[in-house]
Amino acid sequence: MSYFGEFKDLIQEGDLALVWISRDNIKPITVDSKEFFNTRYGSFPHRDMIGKPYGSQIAIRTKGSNKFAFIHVLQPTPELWTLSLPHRTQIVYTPDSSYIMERLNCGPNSNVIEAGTGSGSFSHAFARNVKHLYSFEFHEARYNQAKEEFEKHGLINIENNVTITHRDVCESGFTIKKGDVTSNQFKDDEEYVNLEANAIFLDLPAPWEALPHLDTVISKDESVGLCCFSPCIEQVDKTIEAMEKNGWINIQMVEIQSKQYESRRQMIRTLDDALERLRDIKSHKLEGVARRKREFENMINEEKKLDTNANKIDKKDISTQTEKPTSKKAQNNRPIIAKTKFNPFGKGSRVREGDTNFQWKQVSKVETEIKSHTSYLTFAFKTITNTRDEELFQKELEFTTSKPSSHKK
Amino acid sequence: MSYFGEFKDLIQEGDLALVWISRDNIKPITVDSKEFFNTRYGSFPHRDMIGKPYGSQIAIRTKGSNKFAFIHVLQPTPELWTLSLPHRTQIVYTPDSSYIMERLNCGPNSNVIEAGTGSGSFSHAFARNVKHLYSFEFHEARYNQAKEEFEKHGLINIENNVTITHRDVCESGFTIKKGDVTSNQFKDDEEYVNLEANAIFLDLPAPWEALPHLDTVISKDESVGLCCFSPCIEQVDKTIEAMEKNGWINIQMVEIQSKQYESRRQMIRTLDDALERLRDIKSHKLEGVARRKREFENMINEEKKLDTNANKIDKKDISTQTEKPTSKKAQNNRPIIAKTKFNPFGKGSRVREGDTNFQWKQVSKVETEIKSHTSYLTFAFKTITNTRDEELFQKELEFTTSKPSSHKK
Amino acid sequence: MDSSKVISFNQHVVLELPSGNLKIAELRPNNSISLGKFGAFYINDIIGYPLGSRFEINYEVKEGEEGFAEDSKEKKKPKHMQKKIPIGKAKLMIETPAINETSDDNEDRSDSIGTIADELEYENSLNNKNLNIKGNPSEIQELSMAEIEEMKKQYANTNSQDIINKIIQSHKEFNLKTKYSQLKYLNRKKSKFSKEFIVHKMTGRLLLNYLIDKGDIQRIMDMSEESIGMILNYGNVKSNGKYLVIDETGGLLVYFMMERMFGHVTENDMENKKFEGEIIVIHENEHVNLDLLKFSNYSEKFIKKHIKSISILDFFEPPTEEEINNGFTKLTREELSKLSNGERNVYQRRIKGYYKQCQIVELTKNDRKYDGLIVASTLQLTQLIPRLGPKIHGSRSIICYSQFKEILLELSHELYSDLNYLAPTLMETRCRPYQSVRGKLHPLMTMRGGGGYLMWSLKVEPAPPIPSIEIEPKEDISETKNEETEAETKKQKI
Amino acid sequence: MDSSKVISFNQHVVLELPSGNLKIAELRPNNSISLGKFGAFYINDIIGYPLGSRFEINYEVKEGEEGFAEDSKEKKKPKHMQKKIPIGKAKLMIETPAINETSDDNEDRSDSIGTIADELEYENSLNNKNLNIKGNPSEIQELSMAEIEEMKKQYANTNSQDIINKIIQSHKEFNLKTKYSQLKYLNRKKSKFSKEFIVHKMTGRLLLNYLIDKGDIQRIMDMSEESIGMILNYGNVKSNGKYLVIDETGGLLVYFMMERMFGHVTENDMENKKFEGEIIVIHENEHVNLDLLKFSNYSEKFIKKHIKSISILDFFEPPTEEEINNGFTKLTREELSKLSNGERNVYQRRIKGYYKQCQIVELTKNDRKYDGLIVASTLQLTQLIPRLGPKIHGSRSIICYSQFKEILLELSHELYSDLNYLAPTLMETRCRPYQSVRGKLHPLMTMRGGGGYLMWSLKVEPAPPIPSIEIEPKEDISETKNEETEAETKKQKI
Repeated sequence: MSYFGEFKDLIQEGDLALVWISRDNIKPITVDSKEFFNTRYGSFPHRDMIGKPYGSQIAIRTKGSNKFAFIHVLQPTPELWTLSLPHRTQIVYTPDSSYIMERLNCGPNSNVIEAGTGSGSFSHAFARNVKHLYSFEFHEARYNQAKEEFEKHGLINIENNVTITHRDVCESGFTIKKGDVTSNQFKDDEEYVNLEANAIFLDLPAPWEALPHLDTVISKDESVGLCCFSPCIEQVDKTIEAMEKNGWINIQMVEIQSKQYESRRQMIRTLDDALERLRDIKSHKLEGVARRKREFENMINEEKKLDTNANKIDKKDISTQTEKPTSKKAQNNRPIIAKTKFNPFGKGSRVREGDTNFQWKQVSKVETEIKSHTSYLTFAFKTITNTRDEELFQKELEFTTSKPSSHKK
Repeated sequence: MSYFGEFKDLIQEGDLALVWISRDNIKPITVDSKEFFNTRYGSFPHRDMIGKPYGSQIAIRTKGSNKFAFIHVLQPTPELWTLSLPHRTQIVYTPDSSYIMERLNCGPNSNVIEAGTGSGSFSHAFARNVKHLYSFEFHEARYNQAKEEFEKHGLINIENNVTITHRDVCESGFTIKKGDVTSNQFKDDEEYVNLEANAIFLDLPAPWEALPHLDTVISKDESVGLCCFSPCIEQVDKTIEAMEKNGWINIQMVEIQSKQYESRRQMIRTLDDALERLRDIKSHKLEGVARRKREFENMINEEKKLDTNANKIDKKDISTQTEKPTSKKAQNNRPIIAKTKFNPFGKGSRVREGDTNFQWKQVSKVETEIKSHTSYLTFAFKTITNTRDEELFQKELEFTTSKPSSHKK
Repeated sequence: MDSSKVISFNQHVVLELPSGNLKIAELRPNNSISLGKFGAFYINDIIGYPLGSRFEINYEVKEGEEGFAEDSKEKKKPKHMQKKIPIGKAKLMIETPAINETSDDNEDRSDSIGTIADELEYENSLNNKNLNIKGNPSEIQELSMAEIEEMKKQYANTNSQDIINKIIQSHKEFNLKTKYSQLKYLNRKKSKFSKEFIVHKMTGRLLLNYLIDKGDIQRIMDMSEESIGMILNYGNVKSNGKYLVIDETGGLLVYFMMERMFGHVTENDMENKKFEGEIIVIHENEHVNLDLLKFSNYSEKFIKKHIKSISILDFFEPPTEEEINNGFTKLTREELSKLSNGERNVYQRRIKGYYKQCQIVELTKNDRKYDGLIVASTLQLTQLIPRLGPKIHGSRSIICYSQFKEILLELSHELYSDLNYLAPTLMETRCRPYQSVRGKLHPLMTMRGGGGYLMWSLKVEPAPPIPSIEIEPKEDISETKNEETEAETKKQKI
Repeated sequence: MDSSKVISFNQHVVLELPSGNLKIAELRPNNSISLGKFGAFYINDIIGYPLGSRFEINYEVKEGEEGFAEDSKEKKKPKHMQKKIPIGKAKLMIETPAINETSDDNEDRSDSIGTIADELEYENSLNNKNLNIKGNPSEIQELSMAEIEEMKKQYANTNSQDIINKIIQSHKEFNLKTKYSQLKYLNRKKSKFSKEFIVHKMTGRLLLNYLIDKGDIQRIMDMSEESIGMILNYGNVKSNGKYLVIDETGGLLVYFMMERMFGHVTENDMENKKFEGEIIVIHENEHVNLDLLKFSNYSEKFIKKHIKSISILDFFEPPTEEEINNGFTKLTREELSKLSNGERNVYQRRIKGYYKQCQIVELTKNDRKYDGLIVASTLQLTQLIPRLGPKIHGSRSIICYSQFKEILLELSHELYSDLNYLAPTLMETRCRPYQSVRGKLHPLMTMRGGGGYLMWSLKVEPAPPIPSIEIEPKEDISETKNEETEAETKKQKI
């Protein structure tokens, strides 16, 4: 079984494994007891992994300090593999690929055509579940890269349910013949491969050019599903046109819109606490204001003592009797207001989300940048045969009615 | 001021009001002390409303019973008006209309063209906020209906910032002349209306036919915004083509996707409770099983007593000594199992969401049917003038530099 | 015949009616199926054609050959009151791709583009400008409802195109509609009078759509096909896995898993192919509810072999082998032969129980770990998942479905603070279907709002406690989740 | 000059740089503005043209006429190290609609449609088939980064088209790209070397985009334009309203409201037009934070007249008139004249405080009710809103914004059980922009995820308690919210 096919328990020498450093940083390794996995925090010796169960966290002391760094060693799956690919690659992401696989009813009965191979991310998902995958790639460098990868991952050589072919399917169709640039191993008497495809995925700039070639390679006696993956709406239009022209029916275009959410917390800040905080500040301030006011009025009063008109102000003095002015030039002597004490929300300090000194409410936040569009998916179906074998039907009828009951129940 | 324009405090005779029966059932009434508002629960006399503040809940005893029915009397707003319209009408819903108004920077400086008027829902929102709205409707029946409604709502006659014209703008453009079928009141010396539009909203099947007519009616000396509202992507394509041809720039198409959520509760059902419930059921069952087992084994034993081979079974009897078999034919006498007592989730009874005998978690649920598409909004901008008045510029420069500082700081 | 490809006897199929509604039927030989107002047909007529074929019911049968079928809707009425549906001959239709069916009815405003409808030869208008908007539809449609009903009654002997032509003739304003409106109108009418139907292969997708049609969406936890697709892929469901599953959808989820793991399994396959995979279904009631599997084409034997069920109580508190052996005595052949029939039945029940108990012991053995945990349950997940987690092997997927995001948010917070779970991720996926008609492309105006949410995480094995030296992991190594960085990790980068 | 239409002196405008970035500038007469690497220009050159005009900086100036502008980015460096930006002449460009700017760079796979690009005359390929995929871009681009940097240094005296031509010549595989790829590539390069800029009118939309560009999205609570649009419409914001507002976005929300209520207000308008509307801003700190209004073109006087602020403490616990009068003594003109400058300043501060206190009393009077409650606050809303509610007049809108749905969910549950609030509604709106290029139409591949959520409700006045007879409202009259139907109403149909 391939490294993707088998459920392995323990990490073993020679395994293809994925090292999880962080969500955005997942790296494939081939386990080799003499090797090290290097990160900027230090080197993780492969021998620390060998013999441990998959999923194990591995710790090392970080370089030049007594701190620790951790990685997880995972067994590859098509989805993890997709996550590990650099983002600039052309990737069919899991929300799209999983929907396409479901809608084309992919399973052990499926013979799938995929064109083009691209980054190979979708190929891995197909390979996991279908009887056979025929992948076509028109770009030579990408073909070689993907073929090498499929071999390394055991899809071609071990699992043996993937065939990759270098081909411009728009020009040359899907038939794989002896002599083609393909991973297929022809037997001596075999001239071409009988694809019998019943599920087709076209990720091509001009799928309408490839459509007419399909009839010769699809399964004749069943309903065959087709999905074209196109970023622009004009491509969809041309695709639908070609589908109709080539006898495909039940055409429907859909978009998959998926989102991821971050689990976050927002501090619970009650109005009551906010009010109490302001009261606290106010009372500190009032002290200062009262002091300034006394100073000011004393100053006025002093001048008024030279005046006759003192009555009017006297009544205001009632509340300001207790303290003495500290200075005549009050405006230059603003009293320092004591730091307030009631600080329910930790203002002024950096509070970490989830700090247990505060109360929090669980909230979800959509990822900062969402993949708002991948491509339009245009589905269609076709059945080539439209007759029945009357002889077979009669035989079946006799057989079925002769049995007391069917195999079910 | 119109019934939409003024903030009214009290419900008064003659007012246009909206009666809220339920979210899907909002009805306009003209308050008339002799009238009644009839529902299937009974009649609400208008005189019960008059003099009460807007927003008041009105109660009546329901027909033929001692129960009560309630309505709320609301002052109309464009948004409530939109909610009150029957769904089959062509409505520009608030998520779209509010975005368009924002993006076209609608406010007291805006002169707006709207074609077509349709249900008039968007017209009300425009009328609330802009200097003047020029609405065009090509369908005569709709024109008359809308004009009547605008008059009734005080938009044409009281607020006087709405003009509606019966017109196929694709054919005849936007200039409103004396003699046209329009709500505009021409002054004696006035031959045509100077629209000076700086914001345009086209909700037409073929906006590209109307576009060439815009240049003559839009404001010349400022940037003018345009939004075309089209359900199909092919219309967008044609619209962009026409915009480019007619010198509109900064073209961008967007979609507004909005959702409403229901506030719901899901019962908190812990694993521990579920386990306890099964234990409870099991213990009741075990009683029964033990009984049946005793019966069965007693039966066997009775037969075995006649046999010699009794040893093997004796050891099993330890746990079944206490009770006596009640019948020989055990299989026909299955004991009735007592109803279990521990029922933490209220199984078997209909539990109402939020029932305080249970614990609940607040959850949100998107509305059952969402408006997944309204229309595509294609925005573009245009400035006709591209010179400056050098004389005015010099005057302005002198004036500005002669002042010690501008009006702003 | 290959029952995975052609319509075969004793198979469950999904019938798509002209109305778009779905019906599940079992194809018993020599029987007939009634489609209610759309007619009835003999099953034998459709056997042997490829699954996915479209048929029309043809009533031009020779005299004396007519049959009648019972209408399931009429079953509640007394026998003599039941309306019998005449049975016609189902004839294969060769598909001519016409206007697509995934359109909705809500956009007259776009009526004047009209790039299709070449097939229409009725007079039409460039737009709907002169259509009476205020009028009641019945005023425009000159045929009264009663007349149409009358036509419907007679329709068994009428060609549906005739009815439609009649209706068009009597529609006062038909010629005022645009071509596109006309086409739509015709499609709408056609769906009422047509006698066409499609025989689809039973698939999870169609079973789901059937349940949605029936309004059973709450029963299946509001799950959408796209969410299920994500469950299958993120759950790494494949033919050789052993999965621990909680399925409160009555078997829908398990059925989807079976399709992915086993495909279509014929009797022949069961003898000749090796099937390894297993689904262990944990349930919170006494008995498992996988009712929907009754619609599947898997044999009881196959289901029994690959789907095992166990209650949460048995799962968490399994009996010991000793208890089981103590609780049951195997009788010898000799003893057995002495039992009466009744006694033998009792014994049979008990022996079945005994094997079930043995299976429980087997499934819950301490060293038995599963290749994935797939949960669609309304039990509180924050308690449930950490208790099931230890049964999952390292590096395997945990995927939970919930109708509500808030439930999974709570769970992801819980798992985030547990070193046994890596990177809990909250996801949502929605499929947005388009009116896929050339010249009139746009998303459907309305669609179902739900579909649920997913939480995906990987089971991992934390590194053993680190010897007694100072531990102070750098903050920027994410996902390290040590106590020291707890506050940091609470701000989850997902 | 009408400053609402043409670029005017002493106005705040938003400059759009070739990179697409935004910059806010005040247009002081006879000054210059530096756009960093894109050059610098004299303000006087752009005055008088319509707002929204595009200019190019032209460096073909006569000798001796060059000036230099300071680059704000260089300010931190010591004076003699600062790179000065030469000032060119800003020349109006007549727009020729070229390729649209709202494209993204992520879809080579669609390269062979190519219905545009007639203007391109470079050799091109039908698809990108032979493009080196593995290679580092720098291998393909023969000009080294150093060379390009060198060119950039000289660019002030180089025509940007020249640079671009040079780059194309040195791009090994340029001819292998499709026309569309070429066009994209050129646009990308152009944005680096172009000296064009657009002078936009200051609007809320652009202020918002400016803040998003700057990465200040958290400061404005992750608000999107579409959410603000909903706030304004559902909040029924219009020129004659008096609104109670909490705005934790530093004034962004208030600025949007002012635009909607008052539009562009010139000095002239202030004298001749009647402005009624008022925004009363409640804040939880000592001082209100409406910093962003500094970018607005409203005068301080106008702002002071129409925007009033009050702390939550003063709002909920206002001083009495008596307290205020007791706390302050108005001096007579005679007394005033005797004060020293310092003393007069102190007195001025105190008199300002006094008026502020009077305003508080005015704003919090018991019978004063507001025309709407508009809240964008991170205070716990379940406590806040019911306490503010009594200040809102019946039938007026309450609209709350939150970055998180869970916060509003809690609030809507709270309001649902309170008879003073009608139909709390939880809403979300998202604008999805498209690459709006003919032949290449599709939604942008990525977009900002946030934008927030809204809760809308109407303030109502419950009917007075009903006389002592049996009350038993029918369950199916929704929204009645009587104690008897509490359990029913908890299942909220929203």
